[in-house]
Amino acid sequence: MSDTADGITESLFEAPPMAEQERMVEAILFATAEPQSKLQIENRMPHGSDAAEALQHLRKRYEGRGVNVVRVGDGWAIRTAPDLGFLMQKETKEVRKLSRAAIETLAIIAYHQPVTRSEIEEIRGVSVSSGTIDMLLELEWIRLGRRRMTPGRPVTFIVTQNFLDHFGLESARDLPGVRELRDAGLLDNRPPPGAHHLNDADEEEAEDVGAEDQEDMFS
Amino acid sequence: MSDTADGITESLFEAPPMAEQERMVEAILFATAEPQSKLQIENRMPHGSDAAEALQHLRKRYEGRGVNVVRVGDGWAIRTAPDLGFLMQKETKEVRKLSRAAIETLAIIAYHQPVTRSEIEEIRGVSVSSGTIDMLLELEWIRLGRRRMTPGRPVTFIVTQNFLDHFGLESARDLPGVRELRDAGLLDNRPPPGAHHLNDADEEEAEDVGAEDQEDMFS
Amino acid sequence: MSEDVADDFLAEDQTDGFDSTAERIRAEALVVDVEGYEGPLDLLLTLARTQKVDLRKISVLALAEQYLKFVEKAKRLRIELAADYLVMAAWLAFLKSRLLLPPDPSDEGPSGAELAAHLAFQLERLGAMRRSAARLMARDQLGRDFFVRGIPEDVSIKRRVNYKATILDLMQAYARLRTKDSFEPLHMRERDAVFTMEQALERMKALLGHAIEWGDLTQFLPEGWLKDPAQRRSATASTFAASLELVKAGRLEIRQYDTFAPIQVRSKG
Repeated sequence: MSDTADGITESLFEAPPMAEQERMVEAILFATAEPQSKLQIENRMPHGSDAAEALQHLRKRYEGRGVNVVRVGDGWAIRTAPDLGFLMQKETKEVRKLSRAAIETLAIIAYHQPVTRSEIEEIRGVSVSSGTIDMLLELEWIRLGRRRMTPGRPVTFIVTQNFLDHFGLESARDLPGVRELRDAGLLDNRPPPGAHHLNDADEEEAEDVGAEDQEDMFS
Repeated sequence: MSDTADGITESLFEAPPMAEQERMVEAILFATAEPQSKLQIENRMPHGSDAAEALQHLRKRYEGRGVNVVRVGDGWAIRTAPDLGFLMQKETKEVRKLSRAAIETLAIIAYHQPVTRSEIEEIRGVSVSSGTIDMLLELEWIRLGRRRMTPGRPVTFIVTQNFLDHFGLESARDLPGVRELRDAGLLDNRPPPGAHHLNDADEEEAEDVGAEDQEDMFS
Repeated sequence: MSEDVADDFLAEDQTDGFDSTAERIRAEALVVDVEGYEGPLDLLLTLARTQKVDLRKISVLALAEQYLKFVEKAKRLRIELAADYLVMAAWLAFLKSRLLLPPDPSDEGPSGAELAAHLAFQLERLGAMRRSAARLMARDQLGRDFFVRGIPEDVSIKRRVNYKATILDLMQAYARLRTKDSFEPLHMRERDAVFTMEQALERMKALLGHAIEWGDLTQFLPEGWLKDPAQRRSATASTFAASLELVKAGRLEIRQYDTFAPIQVRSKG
């Protein structure tokens, strides 16, 4: 306190030299938590100081430097030079496996599209969290299809071109059927005799429907 | 994001020019309140950069300015020039008033580090309250050093980077008058003759028991 | 007390400490502080200063006498001295006798001169640390004289998660589902007969306000779910479960007078 008082008293007689004023503005802009207006800066400086001029000098001094003196609203602040923004970011890449719920939901959508949420739940036998759907939407692997023309007009989900690209498919119809999966040894559980036949038929029907709609979608 | 990736890929072949590296160090130091080690800085810069050299250039550039590049232990930071403190009344933090015991204990740790509690007590001639030690630990001005390899393996205390930062010291070697004190033998750990010796042995024995108990507890 | 540790740095009033740390320091200070001295060494250092000589040329003998006088005076004034002061007094009395009497050749251990030299060293060291502490505290301090960046731009850590899924994962997932299907086929129609717990809870919550009197649980069953036995079963089960849930939440009371007697509920509070 007394320091400032002294400073002010002294400076009643003479403002500090411009180089000194520039130093002051530099320190103020560095240490304050918010951008400072010309007036705010001047109020901190010894009497008779010219913050505007000091700011101009300082601004010039920092031109092309790693940080710049910039206008923020009606205040001034020191900020990282725009081209060095990348230094302030650290990117961590993480490869994560898709959760079982997500991959199953995705598989159902791929095989049965367009498919409503309650149909997905029907097939999975458990409810599907909206988090799972949101994630697949965010990944841009699924998107909304046409509304189903049934009571409540539920939304349907379909797979996207991104999905096809990611999984290296020309179209969703290229996905192998259950019988092919079994032949390829991808089905570890052997269903009871007789049961699977019916199933396959069901599925093929479903696929057919899907395929038709799909042609609509991608054409 | 892709900027970074590109930057890194490019720089595998060539580090950016020194002027550019200096800008980067400038941006990094301006952006953070905590001192950054050479390694921390280098890790954020493109591959092949020489933070140490860039730091030297930068330090010189800011000599006599409103903010300075300062060395704090093994870190680097930008701080306002001490003569401009009077401009920062609003930023001034109420410093906790320290008791005389705390100040003396802190000084003894700084000048004699690594130092054990019983050595501090030997110097001050009174026991050191654990409250005093706790407070200095809380302020993060001191921390535990390595255990002394004497009977009882007592813990030692050393000062932290925060301590250096707070008092504007590059290292503990820059403590005021440290050389004179050393030359005068006042930083020696001079064992008391005879009578005291017996005392110390007692103490060490007592401490020993404590240490054993502790080992028991943690094993 | 003429100390060169600037008194500015002393906490004049330690009662403004709010935490246990300050409390503890205060408690200990009561024992240690004798008329403002922090222990016998501190007292000795102050007494030594009255000799107005370089600490290295101090007369330890004179100092010992001064200290013993101080202790005697304190005793006369019935000031209760902490044990350290008395221990120091005893030791100084011993030192005094060693310094005054001719050395006894049969006596082992350090000589009076050695002991005196060490005491002088201790005093000099303590004095030096006092001065150093004052010089340290007189330095420019962070947050008072110099300052850190006011608007730090923190490094933002962007975590990019790449989800890994192969066509194989996809096919296996589907295969798993279809296989499960073949074991436990589920059909839309069967699901029609399920009145879920969530539905029941929703319904019960809506009706809660009306259940002022004890009423049969069955009256809470949804309309249109009573004819088909499967539907009725499901609705009853979920409504009962929902009721228990509400009882647990303290919003409902439930009772049954006898085995298989009607279950009655009423809202609580």
